[in-house]
Amino acid sequence: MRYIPNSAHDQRQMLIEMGLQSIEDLLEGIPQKVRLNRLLALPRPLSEPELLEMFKELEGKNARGLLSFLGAGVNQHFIPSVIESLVSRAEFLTSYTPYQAEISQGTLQAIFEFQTFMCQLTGMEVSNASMYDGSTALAESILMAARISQRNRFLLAETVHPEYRRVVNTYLHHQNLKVQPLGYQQDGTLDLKELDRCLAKDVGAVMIQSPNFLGNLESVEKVATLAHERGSLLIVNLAEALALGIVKSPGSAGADMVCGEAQSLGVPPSFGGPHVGFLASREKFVRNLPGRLVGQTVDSEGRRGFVLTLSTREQHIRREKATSNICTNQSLFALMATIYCSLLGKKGIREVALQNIAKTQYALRELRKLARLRVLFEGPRFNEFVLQLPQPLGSISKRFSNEGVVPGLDLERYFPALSNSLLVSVTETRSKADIDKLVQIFSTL
Amino acid sequence: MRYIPNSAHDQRQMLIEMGLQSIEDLLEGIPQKVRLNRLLALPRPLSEPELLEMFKELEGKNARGLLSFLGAGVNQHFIPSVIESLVSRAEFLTSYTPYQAEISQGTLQAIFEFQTFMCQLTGMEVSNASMYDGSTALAESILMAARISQRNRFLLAETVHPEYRRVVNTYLHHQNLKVQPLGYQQDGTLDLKELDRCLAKDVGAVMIQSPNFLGNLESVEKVATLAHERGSLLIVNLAEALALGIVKSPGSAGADMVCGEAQSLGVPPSFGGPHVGFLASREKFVRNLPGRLVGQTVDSEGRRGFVLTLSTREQHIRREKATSNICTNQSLFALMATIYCSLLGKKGIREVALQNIAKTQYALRELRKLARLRVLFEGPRFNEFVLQLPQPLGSISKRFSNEGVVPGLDLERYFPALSNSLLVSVTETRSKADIDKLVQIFSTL
Amino acid sequence: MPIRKATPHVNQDEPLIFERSSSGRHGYDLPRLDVPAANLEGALGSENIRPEIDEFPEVSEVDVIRHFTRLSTWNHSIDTGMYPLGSCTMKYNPRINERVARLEGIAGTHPLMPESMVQGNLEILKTIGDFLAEITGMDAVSLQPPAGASGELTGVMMIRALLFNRGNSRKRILIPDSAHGTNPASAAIAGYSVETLKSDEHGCVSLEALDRAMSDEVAALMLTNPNTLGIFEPEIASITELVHARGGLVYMDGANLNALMGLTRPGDFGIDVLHMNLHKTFSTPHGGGGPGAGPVAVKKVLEPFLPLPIVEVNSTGRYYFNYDRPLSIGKVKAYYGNFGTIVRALCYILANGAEGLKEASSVAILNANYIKHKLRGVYDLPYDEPVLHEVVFSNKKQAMHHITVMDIAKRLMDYGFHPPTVAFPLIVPGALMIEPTESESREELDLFIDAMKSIAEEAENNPDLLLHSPYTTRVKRLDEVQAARHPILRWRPKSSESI
Amino acid sequence: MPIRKATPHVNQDEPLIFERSSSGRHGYDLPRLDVPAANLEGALGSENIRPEIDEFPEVSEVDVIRHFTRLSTWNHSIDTGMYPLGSCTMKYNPRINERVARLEGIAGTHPLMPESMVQGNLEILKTIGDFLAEITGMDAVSLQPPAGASGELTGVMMIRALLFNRGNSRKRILIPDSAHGTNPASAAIAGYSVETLKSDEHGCVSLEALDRAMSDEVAALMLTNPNTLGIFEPEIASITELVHARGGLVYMDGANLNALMGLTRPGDFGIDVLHMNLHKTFSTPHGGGGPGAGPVAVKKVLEPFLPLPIVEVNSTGRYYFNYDRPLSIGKVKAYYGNFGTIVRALCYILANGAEGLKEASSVAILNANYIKHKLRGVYDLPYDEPVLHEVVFSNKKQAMHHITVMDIAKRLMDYGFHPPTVAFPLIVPGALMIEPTESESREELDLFIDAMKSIAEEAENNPDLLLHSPYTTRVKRLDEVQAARHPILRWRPKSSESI
Ligand SMILES: Cc1ncc(COP(=O)(O)O)c(C=O)c1O
Ligand SMILES: Cc1ncc(COP(=O)(O)O)c(C=O)c1O
Repeated sequence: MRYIPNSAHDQRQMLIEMGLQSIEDLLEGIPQKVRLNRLLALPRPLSEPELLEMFKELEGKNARGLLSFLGAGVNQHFIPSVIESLVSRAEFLTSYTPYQAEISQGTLQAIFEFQTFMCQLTGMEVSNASMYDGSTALAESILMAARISQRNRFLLAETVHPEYRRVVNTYLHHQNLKVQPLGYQQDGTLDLKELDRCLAKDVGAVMIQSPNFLGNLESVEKVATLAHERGSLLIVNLAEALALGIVKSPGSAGADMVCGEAQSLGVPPSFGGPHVGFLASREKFVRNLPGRLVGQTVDSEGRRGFVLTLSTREQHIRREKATSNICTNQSLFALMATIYCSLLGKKGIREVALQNIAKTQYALRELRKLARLRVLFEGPRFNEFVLQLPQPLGSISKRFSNEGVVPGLDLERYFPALSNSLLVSVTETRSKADIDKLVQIFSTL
Repeated sequence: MRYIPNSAHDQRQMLIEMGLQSIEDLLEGIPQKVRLNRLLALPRPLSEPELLEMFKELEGKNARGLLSFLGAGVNQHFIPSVIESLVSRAEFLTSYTPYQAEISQGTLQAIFEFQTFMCQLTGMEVSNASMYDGSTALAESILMAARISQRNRFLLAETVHPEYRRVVNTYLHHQNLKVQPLGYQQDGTLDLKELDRCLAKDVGAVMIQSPNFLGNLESVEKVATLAHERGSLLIVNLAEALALGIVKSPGSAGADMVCGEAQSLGVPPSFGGPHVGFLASREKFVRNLPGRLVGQTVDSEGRRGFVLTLSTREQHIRREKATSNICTNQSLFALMATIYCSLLGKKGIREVALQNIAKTQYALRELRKLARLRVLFEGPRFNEFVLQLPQPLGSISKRFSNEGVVPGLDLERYFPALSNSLLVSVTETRSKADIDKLVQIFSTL
Repeated sequence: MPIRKATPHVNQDEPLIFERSSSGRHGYDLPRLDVPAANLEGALGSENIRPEIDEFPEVSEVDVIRHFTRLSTWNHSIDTGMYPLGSCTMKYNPRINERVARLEGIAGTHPLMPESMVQGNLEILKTIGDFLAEITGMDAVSLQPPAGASGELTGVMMIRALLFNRGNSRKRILIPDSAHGTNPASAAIAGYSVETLKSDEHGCVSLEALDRAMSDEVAALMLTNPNTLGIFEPEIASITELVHARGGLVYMDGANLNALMGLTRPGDFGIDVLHMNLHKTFSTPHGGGGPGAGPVAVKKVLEPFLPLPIVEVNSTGRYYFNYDRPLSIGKVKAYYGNFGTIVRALCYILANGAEGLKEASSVAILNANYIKHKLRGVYDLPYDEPVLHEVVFSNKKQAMHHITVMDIAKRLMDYGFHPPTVAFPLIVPGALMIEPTESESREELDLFIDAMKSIAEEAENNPDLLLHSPYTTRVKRLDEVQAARHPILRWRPKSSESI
Repeated sequence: MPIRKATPHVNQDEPLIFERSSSGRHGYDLPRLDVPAANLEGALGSENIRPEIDEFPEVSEVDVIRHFTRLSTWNHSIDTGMYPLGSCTMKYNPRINERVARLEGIAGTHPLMPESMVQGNLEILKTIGDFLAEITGMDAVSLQPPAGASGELTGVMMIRALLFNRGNSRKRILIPDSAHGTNPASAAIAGYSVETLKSDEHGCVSLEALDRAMSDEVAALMLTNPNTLGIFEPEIASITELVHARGGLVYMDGANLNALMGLTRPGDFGIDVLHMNLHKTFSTPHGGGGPGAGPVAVKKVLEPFLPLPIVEVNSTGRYYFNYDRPLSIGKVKAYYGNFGTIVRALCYILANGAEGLKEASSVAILNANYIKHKLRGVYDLPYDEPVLHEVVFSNKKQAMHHITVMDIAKRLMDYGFHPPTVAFPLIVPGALMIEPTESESREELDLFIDAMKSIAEEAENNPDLLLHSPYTTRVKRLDEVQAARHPILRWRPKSSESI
């Protein structure tokens, strides 16, 4: 096999030095009766050209060249070329978790920078080195809140990404922690009255997403005030981290923990993963944070360096008492987000956010001109909105797919009450012509 | 501009330190009357997404997904993925010519390896660090032969790649060196009788290509014997270096210099360049070699290292007396060939050559079954052949392009005598199905 | 012995990206806005608008390229040299994997596209699922867990769901003391209490201890096979039989699957559920700590509980997601898993075929045993049993000279090697856990062996040398205690230095 | 001053790829042969078959990745740090250039495809040709020359062809003594004898000397502007006028075009023909010594002599190659030039636009003058004239302590910098030719200036230190004399060590 340096010849030489006949002699530890006495039933080994051909064929079975307005937590943004080029550096790509700091300073410093960026964006004081994705970051933040609050009821807004809510339910189901959903009011944001009603003394935390799944900004400050009045924590999740380029940081609005998905910051959709979750909090909660943390220190000559730190929180030391089971996380993709933030910088992160708003507002303006469509949930928003159609979406999907357009997400899948409704995302990657095309198709339905 | 670190702010600071008002103050050296007092007439600056879109549009104006049997010196071979990945390493990609050896050992050692590979393939004793391409390598080899032989007539087989011959003519025209063409005999190889006739005492060298442009192997040994009898040098050129995986090396067949194009060794077609020329010779001619040479040496502690050497041959020292004017060459692409040879290795280089032969022989066998086609120039060959059709190619080209097939090169362009003839290349990248498709189209013409 | 593998070389310093910032620099341009600029207050509401993020850096594209390129050169990596971290399977990451995973029509797909538009992706998921089932001898697979620990959690949750579904609610999970920390942590998150099973004198599960512990309160045994000492559990068949006989299930941590491919299958020795680490056994790159992928494979009995959705194919060859699975534990991650990683792993399996995978495991075993053979006597072998793909030594001999495993690890850096895993498994005091994988050549192994021997000599003759190592790295030994005592976890502008 | 820019770090050793070979290893597989294996003797003739190439290495894919990755880490590069080689314009190579040049439908095209199938490529060629004409103020462009020297040769051949066509056959070319070596070498290959023009005391072309030399035997003046001292020829207008008045042409070596973009145009100051180095001014990567691209731009009078073919567009917007140009000098390279390099350069021009190119030249000039300002007095300035994008110091002050430019260059490596060009231009004894380009930040320039100052101090106070530098590179100072005396130009197997 071309990936294995030691040829049959090398192997023989090694065996001779070991006084053995064959590799079989080394397998005596595996009891005969559980040995596999046939070859695995797999296709014959493929050469590189065959592999390439096969995957191009698979690629060909996906639709190509679409104009898509899908967002819903996997957001289409420009990805600068330098990211791909830098994360392909073997020293980043093919290294392990930086356990041995002196020969892993590259990864360590980059994670320290990631932690800093996440703090800056969220308005938090500490951030970990990444979580699997926005959904598990949310679930872990609740487990963290449970540890901090020692309470076992949690209020979860229904306007949080439905995939995230499902993951939360899975995690909490087995922990004897109760998750109670909170509905939304007519403007598509959390029903504050319901929140008020439900916020009893046993509520460990309130979880909202802003911008929420329907595209609307939540009233974070109001929710924070209410939650804090009852001794509950506020967790704000983001499925569209780029909003933080222009939207007030959850930290400054009173959140105690901020978690979410940073895919928007330079990571391709990749059919839903790998992406990169983050979890940030107030400093006082740091010993309850799950996941890896990189800290600054000095070497024996006083030079600055970075190491993995506070690892007594982690499973390899605390085992079942750890703050989480997470070990391998999403380091390389955290690096992508770090490069993205570095490159866009102070002006760029704001400008790209502003362009999202401008494109979305333009689309809204044009779509509102079409009498048969209704924009649901008017209110402050970033780059997504819900469009209600007079007819079932099934009846028009053909028309769109003929034009190579995916107009948005059919919300019925997640919100049965919202029938005939599309969640439409209009990011900076959509040109005026793209938007006009969408509007034009709608206008002829 | 995003490629320029110093912002307006930085520039101001620097100017202040220099006691200046503006950059204008530094332009006083350019006389006012030759200053450009308008902006250049160029399109407005484009962002990265716009650039990508524009080049994808340009790409879209080229035909895609073709099944092509074009070779003719730009050969379609499999290119292992590791090549792209390794030559994208910034340390190879963005370094200059290795003038400062101590911080350029990577490039230097790689070139030393390239030189070695070229010697091994060609059967020569020394090779330079690369030439622009196969055509200029041939032209330079003749200038080299002129220096060595001090003669001024050169015999150039007509079966040498016509683009190369044109380049040779351009170079030699201005040097008062005469190039005399030698025709080919019925089997598509050099007319040995004509060679015999023309090989006078003033002939500095005979130049042949093998495999030649028509796909045939030349009788290198016979030509060598004849040339050497008359005190002339033999230069063998290759436009298909992969043939050397199986074909007797020109060195062992008596060539004095071997030059050519190594594009086949891991370099994409790229519309004709960049590719990578090479020029190798007997050791005794080394001081007449053009181009860079890397040599082995030791450092002050006795460790092995590599440096540019014998540079008194070169223009930066010898100026108009240099062996060549070449300075920047094709280093990165020589590296690609080096990686290719390393990866394919002893077995692989032979196997890929054998597959070329097998595919070509299969195609020939199938095509010969079609009564209306004629294979011209039967004889030993590697992966190309000439096919004669009963009708003009213009009349059938539509049929092929409708099927997305480029059946080969219309030879009339280069050999007016060979009308209705196609030069067909069948490499290891063509599957049986590809070949069958070609045959099938021919069969229905 | 002289150091024959590495020589120090000049290397660029580099501050934090924030420290590189200079007013007015920028690194990226957007296309001109082709629609009217929005009325920001109208769109967002003035109370929702934040000011510019002052601490964000201002740098050019050049600065960014230089910054991260320089940082990268401070890392050891598989592509630069052997990385024998035990339990981590640091094998070669083939470049073709990277290439196919980046094909635009694959990497660019949105997870919520209509199924008809992503048939290629669904076929990828189905195909690798089937392959992994065959390799492990299991019946069904979920590709959703994004890493090994997530796979563990998923598997244990499924066990719990099955047992609940059967009406019993066992409360404990047995885990050998040699297990990886994620095992107990995952069990705990899944709502179980953990009972530690002491390994026997051979480092393996003791059937007797298991017999004693295996009450009807025990939901499952969670073991690693080969275990973290590299030893294949000799009694595995009896172990799984016993657990099953008492109404429990057996979870296998498949982190060490690189020892088994084509040689034996967990499904054939009684395992009910296991996870794999595609970022170990199946060659996807570690990326400095992820992403990974931790698919879970199960026997029929657990299939109804697999996470949502699973991919199926209908009689017309059409692939679809099946969400109609009422017993499913739900979702453990949004969408379908770390798809990009899964694509790479599929490419690896296809490149290898049955022959290649078997060769990989065989040579991994050979390489580990070669090291064991050569270092026997030089380092202490706390459990001198037949091992497969990794071997655990200890610093017992060196400890007499007050040399810790950390000292040995740091000194190895000077010799050009990444150190082995140290201080794990916990049952070995001063563990040096060495997993060379099949990706190392004889020459690299010999250099490693020489380095280890040389360090053993140094420990005896010049222990001080080790205490202050490494000497050739750009930072010297880093102070981990200070980092934990006074945590500095983010950069702050000079004016506001605190945490 | 302490070294603030670089710290040594452990780095992997690596033998030659041939020394890594081990029997039976392989690094690549081909698809299974799907046609019958050929009868080799029948196809080739037995006399044409060679045996296996015994000395070719046998290595695995892993070996190859490790080998070249390790080698790469031994190089300094633009992406790791400042590379102030004078005359080389080592500017940042944008990543987007690499990406577009690799688009499969561009990189995969064959040069002999029917024109109708490569309209995109032809449009690329036409577009950049037009842009380069505008930037230089010339009338027509050939993109064929693959490097600067080839561009020179092409240009001089065209001059010769024009003059022959006019019936006169002037025999000489005038070249200032400050010119790059390729200038005389190219002129010689084009069949001219070279007459060296001595620079005046300001380092520039002396109008008087030119007047004396400019006979009717002189075909052309070949000058570099700004010249290799970084000085814009103050009398350029009079120079070109004088040459023209005497029936000669003026060739400009455009290697230093990075000083001029958007500020002044060769076509506007009387140049008849010039080449550009796309691998300098237009940001295409040097690749350790190429590939480059050396397009030639000409005034109308020379247009008929441009190499074959040129790209034109007809009234329907269709692009085509025009080969019907009887006065053309022919071809200087197969096909159309280094197309991949040309694509990158086009991407660079489009990214910059007029504003960006002007800013690039302006900041390149600022950066060079900043260095000049800061090092004035520290190093000798042999020609203290206004300079544009580069500045030439000499070691005159340091030579008093027996310090050569080579010693200064080598010592700079310890400070983390690639040295400037040394010993060129020849008119400056002990030249240190510094071209920072616009890609360097103020911080990097300051570090460089500090390093240069520090070395000047060392030269005075501790000259021995410099003589044995560098100290921090993986090999110490290499013996160039031995390399040339006993040339070893290729690897040989142990048994047959000779050349
Ligand atoms: C034995 C063992 N189990 C589980 C894990 C956890 O896997 P992951 O890091 O992918 O979550 C690891 C990896 O570190 C391991 O070595
Ligand atoms: C002034 C000058 N002219 C000509 C050249 C030759 O260019 P190239 O190396 O591209 O052939 C160079 C580059 O080294 C140069 O600096």
